[in-house]
Amino acid sequence: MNHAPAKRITPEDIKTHGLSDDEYKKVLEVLGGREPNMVELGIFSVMWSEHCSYKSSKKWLKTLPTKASWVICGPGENAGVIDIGEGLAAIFKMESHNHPSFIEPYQGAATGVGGILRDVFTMGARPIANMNALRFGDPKHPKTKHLVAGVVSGIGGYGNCVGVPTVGGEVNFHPSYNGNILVNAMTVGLAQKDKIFYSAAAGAGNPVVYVGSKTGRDGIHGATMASTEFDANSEDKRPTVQVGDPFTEKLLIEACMELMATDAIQSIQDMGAAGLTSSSFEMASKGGMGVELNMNAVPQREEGMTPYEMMLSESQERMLIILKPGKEELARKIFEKWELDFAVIGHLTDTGRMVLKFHGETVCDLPIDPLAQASPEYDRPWLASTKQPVVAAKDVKNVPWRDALKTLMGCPDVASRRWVWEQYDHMVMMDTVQRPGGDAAVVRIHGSNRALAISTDCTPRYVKANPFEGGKQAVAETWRNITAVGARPLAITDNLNFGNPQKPEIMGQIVEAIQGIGDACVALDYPVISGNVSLYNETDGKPILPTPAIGGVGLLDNLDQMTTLAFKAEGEAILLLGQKDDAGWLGQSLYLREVCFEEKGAPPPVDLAHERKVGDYVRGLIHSGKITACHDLSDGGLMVALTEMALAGNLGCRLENIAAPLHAALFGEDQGRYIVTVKAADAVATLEATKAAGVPAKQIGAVGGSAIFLGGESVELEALRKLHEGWFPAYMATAT
Amino acid sequence: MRAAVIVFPGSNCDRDIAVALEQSIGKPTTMIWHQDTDIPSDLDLIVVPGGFSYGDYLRCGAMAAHSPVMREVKRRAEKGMRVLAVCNGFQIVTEAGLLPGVLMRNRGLKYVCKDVHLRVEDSQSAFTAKYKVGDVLRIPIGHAEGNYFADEATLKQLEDEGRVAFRYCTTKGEITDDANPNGSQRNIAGVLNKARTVLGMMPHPERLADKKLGGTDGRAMFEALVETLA
Amino acid sequence: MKAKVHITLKNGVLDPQGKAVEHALHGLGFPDVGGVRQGKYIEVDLPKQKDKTQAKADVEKMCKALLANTVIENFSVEVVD
Amino acid sequence: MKAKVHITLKNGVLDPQGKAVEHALHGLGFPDVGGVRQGKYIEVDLPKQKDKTQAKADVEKMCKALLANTVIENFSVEVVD
Ligand SMILES: Nc1ncnc2c1ncn2[C@@H]1O[C@H](COP(=O)(O)OP(=O)(O)O)[C@@H](O)[C@H]1O
Ligand SMILES: [Mg+2]
Repeated sequence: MNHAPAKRITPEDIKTHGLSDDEYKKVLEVLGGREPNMVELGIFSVMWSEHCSYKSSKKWLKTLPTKASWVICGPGENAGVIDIGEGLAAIFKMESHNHPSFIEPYQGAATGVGGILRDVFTMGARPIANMNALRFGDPKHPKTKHLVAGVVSGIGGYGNCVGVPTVGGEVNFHPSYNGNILVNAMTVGLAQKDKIFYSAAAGAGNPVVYVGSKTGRDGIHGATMASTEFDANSEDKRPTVQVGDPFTEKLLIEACMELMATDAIQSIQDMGAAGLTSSSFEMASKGGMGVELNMNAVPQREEGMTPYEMMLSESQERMLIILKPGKEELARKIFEKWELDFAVIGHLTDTGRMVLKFHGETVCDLPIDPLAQASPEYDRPWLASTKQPVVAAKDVKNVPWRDALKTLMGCPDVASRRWVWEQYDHMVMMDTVQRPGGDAAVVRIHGSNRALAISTDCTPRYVKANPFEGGKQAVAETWRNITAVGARPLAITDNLNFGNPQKPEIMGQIVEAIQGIGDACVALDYPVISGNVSLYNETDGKPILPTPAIGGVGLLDNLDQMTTLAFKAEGEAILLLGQKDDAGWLGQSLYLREVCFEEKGAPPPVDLAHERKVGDYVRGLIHSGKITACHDLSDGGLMVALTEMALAGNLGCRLENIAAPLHAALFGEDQGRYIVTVKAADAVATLEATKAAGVPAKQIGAVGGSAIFLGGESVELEALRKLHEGWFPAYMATAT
Repeated sequence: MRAAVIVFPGSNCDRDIAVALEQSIGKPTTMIWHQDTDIPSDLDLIVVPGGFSYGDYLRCGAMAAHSPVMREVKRRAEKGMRVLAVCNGFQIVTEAGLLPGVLMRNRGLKYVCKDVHLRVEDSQSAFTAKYKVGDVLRIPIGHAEGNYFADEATLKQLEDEGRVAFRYCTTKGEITDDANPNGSQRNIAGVLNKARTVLGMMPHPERLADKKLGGTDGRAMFEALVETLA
Repeated sequence: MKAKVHITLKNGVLDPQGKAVEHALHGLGFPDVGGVRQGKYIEVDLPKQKDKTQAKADVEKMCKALLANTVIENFSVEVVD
Repeated sequence: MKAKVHITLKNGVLDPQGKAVEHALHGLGFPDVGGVRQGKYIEVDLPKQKDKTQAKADVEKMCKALLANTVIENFSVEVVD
């Protein structure tokens, strides 16, 4: 073969491929001193990018708890898998598409949804629910509206067409995302427990099959783009954005499901970021195999494509499959029925090398294991974060509660997200038992009386103020949301969005947040089964708020034991459970930010033992059938939660027995708390039993009327509804 | 009653409507892949389901309307077989000329998924026999192109012949502009053909035919079909 | 040979997209825009066709069969080399 | 004055619509169709504008601001009386 590179690699090439000088030295070592050619350099750059290699985060990710008796497959595969009983498994993962969505919001977000769907159905699961966790800049920033409009319609455009309901998510606004929005998409799928497909290739000689869409010049170098900071010139990187084709994705799902029902597949993987390179490389690497591909056989959309372009293309809606011997024709028929491209592009070898041929010539010959082994892993220096002082309630302005409540209900971070979710088909598949707007989304397991509960959460302002507590809080909030509908939280996926890890203070955020997440997972018996890391979320040196988004999944064994947050009936007693003392934590609260215009202080600490005790108790109460409504307390504290319950049930409430000072009691964001309602006649017994179980409880009022009443004052629900429902549509009305 | 659901590439409510039908019929419906043109001869009902046939590219429903299977559906429909066309199905049958009018982009330009209220305007068809004129139903929509448009003459004919099956209305049954989710002319949500054997509607009756999903107003449509066509 | 197809809405047919675009343009500081109509522009490649008249006739057939909805749309076909 | 705007996808950008239409045309008995690209055609009325050059410049601004997505689309503007 001819190893002589057609073109010598220049320092400029090394730089544009995102490799450091040290990394390039390693490249030469792996190659035994030989210089790579451009195809090979491209492959190194992709495989060693932050996106594919996790080189800055790996050391810390390894510390996360990933095991439990119900975990079938933890991190490392395309998605994580848990056992949910009755022979079924739930498969899920969350992934970011931040940079592409900033450059082209519609297509960036759409292809983000497409990518995460493929990660899930490649394992044999039919996707049953999508979620989306979004962070945008200041609503007043000139770009924000355009980005919100584009991202939301892109997520809808893709998910609606594919026919998977988008059942929930979250939206935050903060100036730190002005130049760097976050678009994190999560998919949950269902599979037969004994029919899960993995990606490790096996069997020398087995055919390597390419299915789906043709390869074009889309997104070449997207993976390296996702691993570098933005600067003023980022707009020039535009041509790398891919266009999604949800119609083809829908066909691809159906075709793959049909093939999976046969016994033809040895292993399978989607072509995600860095397409053909990472899929073929990872499959071979995991199985300890070699692979030889004929680049001429790759279905191509454009003329004159080079192997370099084909290997680095990020064209969407493509999968790589290793078939069992002799199954080519069976598989070909299925893909042709669905009018998708199908091509045998190579075979597995036992050489342990990745060999690419083009017009009969070898254009790449890399040793797979050494390349993977030498993949950089950094122990980047990090700085412990500075602890913020605790903010005393007496030092915070005590604004009349009615004014504060009105401000909060209509503020960008609390206002109803109806404008968003109405653009998503959240009902297709006819199993959405709890639609968006509640605590966790509840999606029935088709044909049964069981359901999955799903929630995504993160409070970035807490994480910024204290990454460790913030990491714990993000996990705890999903756990609480899942608990609040009556489900048993089982496992999480995470999407760690941070700035530049080469800055020690950012690396410190990463390290501490991961420690917090890990501690919470251990305490709540709630392992991490999949995840994704997105670093370098900075613009002109300014980082985003650290945003480790968590997606949690739980199980409702009996849908008849589910509850919702809406107030149900006049006269029912309102109980506050889990309030440890009467302090009322205002540091980093929305009250402080939205009403007093201050972002400061330590965030509310999460007492994990307390969290667990209260949550387990509340879940038991829900299952006992005594609870008529349940809602966890989060952003905006007690008063915002009560208002949400009132608006959902279109019933007001009369409050009493609220501690002083009022602003701290009503708007403090202490963790580990729930509001429940019970029939008036059950109130005393429930309170006593709760206290006897060691869970703090008190009655704070009763459901009734058409307003929120407190201390001789009241606010009409209709006024609150206008504020809550009004902000988003009014804001977006002037969007272009 | 024997029912079948057509499946186009990109259909995605095919299973949903089959589930709703089976609840009422008590036996499985046949799924017909768009390329299988020999439709069983003893069918009483064909459903053209919702979704994004052919990706909704070009115009919603256009490519499906011109597929071979639709020629057969049209032939059967002309002979009186019932056709229920929901959402994308409605777009397909209008493109195919089985029903008049077109479904244009929503006036708000956005996809809208939510419950809406429908006033029943007809109870004289196999689809609507279990409703009373004036009933207000809560049924979900999920579409970006549901804005019903027809020329004045067509609208007049539809009205004169009582072929408007449903109109978008308020919870109290008033036909107002605010209750119109997509800009449809005269708040039209569903129309019948002259023989009242083909119903096209944008809202999804199958999506609220199960108590667990929060409502059952759609169920009477499937029950009416079973009773009428039994 | 290549055909350029323009598909436009017939007069009198409501154009919600055009309306919305017009509105948005006003909001973006173009108050003088008097009206916007949105149509489609489709290019059809006919690599094997050598005869212009035939090409035009074929593409007109495609328009009637699929590309345009003649209930609400007009089409025009222009063939170029 | 009236502007005719053509908006087309940049070269190399995937055109799923065009691809699907091409496929459908094959199925409808037009096997010789070699490729289809779908774009937009927009007519903008400028009743008050008297100056052609100014009209063109204005509409080009509108394209950049709203009508076209310059990340993936090209546009061309022609002004007629
Ligand atoms: N991007 C989104 N897509 C769909 N639903 C959303 C989105 N953002 C928020 N929601 C829904 O709005 C409701 C309120 O969200 P949030 O305030 O984040 O809830 P919580 O405080 O309980 O975590 C939830 O039901 C959530 O799923
Ligand atoms: Mg909640």
